[in-house]
Amino acid sequence: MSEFLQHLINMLVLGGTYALLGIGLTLIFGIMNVVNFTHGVLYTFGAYIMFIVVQQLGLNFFLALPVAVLAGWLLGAAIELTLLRPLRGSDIDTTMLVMIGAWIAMQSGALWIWGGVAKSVATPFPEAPLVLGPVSVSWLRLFVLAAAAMLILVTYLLINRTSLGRAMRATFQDHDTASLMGVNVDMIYTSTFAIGSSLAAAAGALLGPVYVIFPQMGDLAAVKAFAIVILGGLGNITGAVIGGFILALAEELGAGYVSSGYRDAMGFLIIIAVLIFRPTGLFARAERVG
Amino acid sequence: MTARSVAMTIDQVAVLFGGLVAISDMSFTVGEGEIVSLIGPNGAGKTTAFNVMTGFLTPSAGRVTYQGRTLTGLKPHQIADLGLIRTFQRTSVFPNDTVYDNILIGLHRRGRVRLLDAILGLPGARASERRLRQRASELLEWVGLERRAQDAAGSLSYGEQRLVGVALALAAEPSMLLLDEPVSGMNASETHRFVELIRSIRDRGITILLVEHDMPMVMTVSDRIVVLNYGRIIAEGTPDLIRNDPAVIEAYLGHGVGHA
Amino acid sequence: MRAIITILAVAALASVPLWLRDPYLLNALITTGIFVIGAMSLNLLLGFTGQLSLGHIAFFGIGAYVSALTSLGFDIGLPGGFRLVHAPWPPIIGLMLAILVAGLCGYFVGLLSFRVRGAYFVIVTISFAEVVRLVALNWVELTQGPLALTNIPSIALPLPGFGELTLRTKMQNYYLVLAVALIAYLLIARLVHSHFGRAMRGLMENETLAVSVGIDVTRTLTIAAVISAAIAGAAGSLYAHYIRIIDPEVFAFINTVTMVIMVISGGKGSLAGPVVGGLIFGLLPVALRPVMAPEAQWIAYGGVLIAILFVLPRGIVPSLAQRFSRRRSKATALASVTLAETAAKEPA
Amino acid sequence: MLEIRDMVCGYGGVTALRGISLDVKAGQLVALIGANGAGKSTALRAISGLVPPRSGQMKFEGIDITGAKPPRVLASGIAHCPEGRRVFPHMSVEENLDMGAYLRRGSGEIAADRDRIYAEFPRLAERRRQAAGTLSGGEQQMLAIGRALMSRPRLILFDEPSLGLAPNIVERTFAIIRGIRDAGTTVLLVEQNAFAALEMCDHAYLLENGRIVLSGAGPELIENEHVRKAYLGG
Repeated sequence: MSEFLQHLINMLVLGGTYALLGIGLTLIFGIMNVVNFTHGVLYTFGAYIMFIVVQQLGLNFFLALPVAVLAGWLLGAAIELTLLRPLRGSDIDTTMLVMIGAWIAMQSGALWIWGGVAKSVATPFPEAPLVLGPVSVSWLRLFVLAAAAMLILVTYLLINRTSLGRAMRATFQDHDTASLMGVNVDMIYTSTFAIGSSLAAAAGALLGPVYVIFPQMGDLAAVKAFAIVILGGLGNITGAVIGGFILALAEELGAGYVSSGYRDAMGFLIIIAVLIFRPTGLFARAERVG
Repeated sequence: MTARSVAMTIDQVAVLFGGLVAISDMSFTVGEGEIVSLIGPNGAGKTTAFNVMTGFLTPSAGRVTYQGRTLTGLKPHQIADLGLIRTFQRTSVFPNDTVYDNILIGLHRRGRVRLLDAILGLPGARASERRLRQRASELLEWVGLERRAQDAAGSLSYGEQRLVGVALALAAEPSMLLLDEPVSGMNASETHRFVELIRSIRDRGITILLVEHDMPMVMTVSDRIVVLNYGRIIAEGTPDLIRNDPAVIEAYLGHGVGHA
Repeated sequence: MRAIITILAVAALASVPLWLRDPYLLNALITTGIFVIGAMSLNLLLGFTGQLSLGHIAFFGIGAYVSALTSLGFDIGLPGGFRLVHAPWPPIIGLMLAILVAGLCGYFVGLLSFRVRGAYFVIVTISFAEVVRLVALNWVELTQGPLALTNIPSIALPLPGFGELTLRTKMQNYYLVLAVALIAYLLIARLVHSHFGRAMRGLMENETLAVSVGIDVTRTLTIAAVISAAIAGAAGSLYAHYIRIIDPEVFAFINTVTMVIMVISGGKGSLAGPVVGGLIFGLLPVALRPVMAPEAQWIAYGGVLIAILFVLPRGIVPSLAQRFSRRRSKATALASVTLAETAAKEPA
Repeated sequence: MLEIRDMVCGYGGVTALRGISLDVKAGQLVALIGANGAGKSTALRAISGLVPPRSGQMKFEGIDITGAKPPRVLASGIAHCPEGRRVFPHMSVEENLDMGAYLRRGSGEIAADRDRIYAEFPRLAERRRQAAGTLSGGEQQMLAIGRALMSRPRLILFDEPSLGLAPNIVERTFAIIRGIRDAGTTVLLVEQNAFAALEMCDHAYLLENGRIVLSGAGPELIENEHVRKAYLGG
C-alpha cells in the first residue's frame, strides 16, 4: 500500500511537467495544424538554459526558470517566422517534414555545442526529502510540481480570460472569420508557437535538474508529449492536463509493477491503444481549445 | 405512380447531428428507370439524404433499401457494388490524372483481376486492361469529352469537370445514379446538353435521382419531384403538380420561379 | 525512351564493381543500395497512397532480426516453463521468413492504423517502431538487447548441381543487392501501373470519390502496406547478413528519417525518385566525412531536408522530368493549382 | 464611399474577377447579383482583404485600401458578414459579440453596444452564455449580424444572408438589413435570391463570369429582359 502511495506521489510530480509539455504541443496543433517535432528540442533547450544560467553563469536557480521561459519563447518565435510562416497554406505533411528537419539540425547543434556528456544542475534545495508517513518526496520535486501548476494556471487564464486568448480560440475555430474580426492571424500563429515553445522549455528547465541534461533528452519528452496530446484529444488543453497525469500514472505503475525497462514504452502503447480504440482522444470534445 | 417496380425505398429515415435535425422522418420511393428530383432550400437535407443512401452517413433512424436489400451497415464501396453510384456537388474528379485515367479509375469495379496476375502481367490481366481501355474510350465519347482525354482533369472548366464526374460514375456501371447538383456552374448550353445526357442515361435503363437548384432544368427532366424543407417532405408529385403547390411556392419556389 | 534510360542506368550500376576497386566506396554503395530498397518500399506508401509512414524502419528492423535469428538459432523460455529452441537454418530461408514476417506485420499495422489518417497515422507509425525497438532492447534472451546479435552468417545462394555459393566478397554482395533492388523496382512498377495502382492513386487524390466508384479503402491500402513492408523486410535481411551484426539501434527514428529524405528529395510518387534521392543521400555522408564533423553532418542533413522542401517540394526526378516534357507538366501544374484553389475556396 | 476600379482577382490559375468597377454611395443599399460561381463572394472577399487583388484599385472614403489585410480594412470602417454565418461555434454568444469589437478599446462603450444588440435581438440576450454552435440557423444569422455591427462599421458587406434559411427568417433578415441601411449604415449585399435583392436595393450590379454586365436601380433591373430570363425565371 505504501508503495502504491509512493507511486501516486511520483505520478503527481511527473504529471505536472508532462501536462506542461502536452499543453504546448496541443496548442500548436490545435491552432496551427502543425505537428511540432521540434517540441522535444525546445524541452532540451530549456534544460540547457537552466544549466548555463545556474552552472556556467553562477546565477540564482529561481531566476533561471523565467530566463528559460523567455528563451523558449524567442526560439519558438524564430522557428515560426523563418520556417512556418513561408509555408502557410502548405499541407500538414510538408510542415511536419520541415519540423523534422529542424529537429535533426537543432538536436545535432546541441550535441555540437554542449557535447554528448550529461550535465547536472545544482539546486538550492536540501538533500533530505520531505517524509510524510509512509511516503517521501524531495523538495526539488515539490518545487517542480508547484512551478508547473502555476504555469498551467497562467496558460489557462491567458487562453480563457484575455483578449489574446479569445483571438487564439477564434482563430482555431475559423481563421478566415477571425481575420474578418480584425485578428492579425499571422501574429496569433507566431504567438501560439512561441507560447507552446516556452512551455516546452519550462518543462525542460524544471525536469533538467531532477534528472541529467543531454542533447537527446528531448526525444522521449516529445514522444510523451504526443502521447499526452493524443490521450487528451488534439487541441484540448484540459485534456492535455488530464492526459499528462494519466501518462505519469501509467509510467509509474508500468515501471513499478511490470519492468522498469518498459517505463518509456508506456507512452507509445498508450498512443497505439488510444488511436485504435478511441481515435478522437479520451475526452469526447476533441476539437477545441480552451 | 405508374406500375413500375420500386428500385429504392427510403423508409422513415431521420438524421440528427448532435441536437440538430438534418432529416426527420423521410419516406419516399424511386421506381426502376424513373427520373426523380429532390429539391428544397439549402440546408433542407438533400445532400444529407444522398449521404445516407450511399453509406457515407448512418441514419439515426429508419432505413434505405435498394432492390430489396437493406443498405444499413454497408460501407460506401459495398453500396457501390450494388450498382448505386453517386456524383458529388463540388469538384468530383481526380484532379492530377488525365480525363482518360480518371475514367480508368472509375472502371475499378469492372477491372478487378487477381493481384498476382496484375504484377506478373499474365494474359488474363492484360486482356482485362485492353477491355478497360476500350470501355474508357466509349464512355468518353458518350459524354462528349473525347477531345479532352489527355488533359489533366483538374485543368478543365467546372462544367467539363461535372461531365467527367458523371462519366466516372457511369464507368462504375450504375443501375441507379444519384446526381448532386450536376448543372451548377454550367452555362445554358452546357445545361441543355446535360439534360440530353441524363435522358440518354435513363434510356439505357439506369434509374436517376437528382438534387438540383436549377428549376427549369428540374421541371423539364423529372418524372417526379420530391420537395424537402427543414428535413421534411412537404410535397411530392409530377412537375405540374409541384409547380402549382401553394406550400412549395411559399417555402421554396417563391416569386414566379416555378413558372419556367 | 524511358526503357532506354532504365537499361542504361542498370548497365552502369552493374559495371561499377568492375572498375571501382576501393572497398570502402563499394561498401558504401552496398549499404546505400540496401537503404534505396527501403526507400523504394516507403515510396510505395508515401508516394502512391499518400500515407506518410514514419515508422517504416520497423519493418526493415523486423526483417533484419527475423533473418538473423533464423540463421543463428535461439533458445528462449516461454511462460509456463516451456522452452522454444530453434536450430540455425540457412540464411536464404531467413530472407524468405523476413519477407513473410515483415509483410505480416505490415498487414496488422495497416489494418489497425489506416483507421486513422493524417497526423494520427504518422504518430501511430512512429510509436509502432519505437515499441518494437524497446522490445528488441529489453527481450535480452532473444535479441541479446544492447549487446547485439553478432556473427550473423553471410547469405548463401543454393546453386542446383554445384552446392551453394556463399556471398563473402563485396562484389558478390553488391550484385545481390542490385538484383534484389531490381526485383523490387519492377514489382513496384508493375503494381502502380496496374489496376491496383490506379485504385491507390484514386484514393490519394480524392478518397470520397474513389470510394463512391467502389474502391475498397482498407483492402487497397492494406495491400500496399503488406507489399511495402515485405520489401522493407527483404532489405533488412540483406542488411543483417551483410553487416553481420545488428542491435536495437537499427530501429532508430533517424533511420526512417533517412529513408524519408531519400524519397522526398528524389521525388515521391515517382518510381526513379527514391533511387536517385537514395544514391545522393546514401553517398553524401561518405563524401562529407573527411570534411565535416559528424554533428555538423547531421546539422547539414536537417538543413538539406528543409531546403529541399522549400526549393524542390516535388523532388529532383519530377522536376527534371518537367524540363523534358513541358506540355504534360503544364497540365499537372495547372491541375495542382486548381486543387489548391478548391482547397482555398471550400471552407473546412 | 467605396470605389472599385478594374479589380482583377483569382485563386491560383483561375481568375474569378476579370476587372470589375463599382461604386457604393454613402447611405445606400447596393446589391450584387449573379449566378453561382460568377464571382460575387470573391468580390466581397477581395474588398475585405481575404483575397489579395491581382490588379486594380479600391478606395474607401477616399483612402486607398488596395491590398490591405482584413484587420486594416475593418479598422477603416468596413465589416464583412460572411457567407454561411460563420459564428465561432465553441464560443458563447457574448464572446462572439465581443470578437466583433476585437479592434475597439473602451469596455464601457463596447458593453453599451452589446446591450443595444441584445435589445434588438432578445433571443440572443436569452442565450448569451450558450455556445453559438448550438443556436438555430436564424439565431446564428442574428448573431453574425450583431457581431458585424459591434465594430461600428460605416459599410457592411453581407454575403448571401438568406442562404439556407427558412423563408420567414429570410424575410426577417432582409428587414433587418433594410433597417441597418435606414439607420445610416451603408450596405453592400451579395444575394442569390435576385428578386428580393433587387426589390430592396437602391442600386444593383449584375455579375456574370467575373465581369459586371449590367447596373442600375433595382426596379430597372427587374424590368430588364436579360435579368428576367436568366435570374427571375421568366
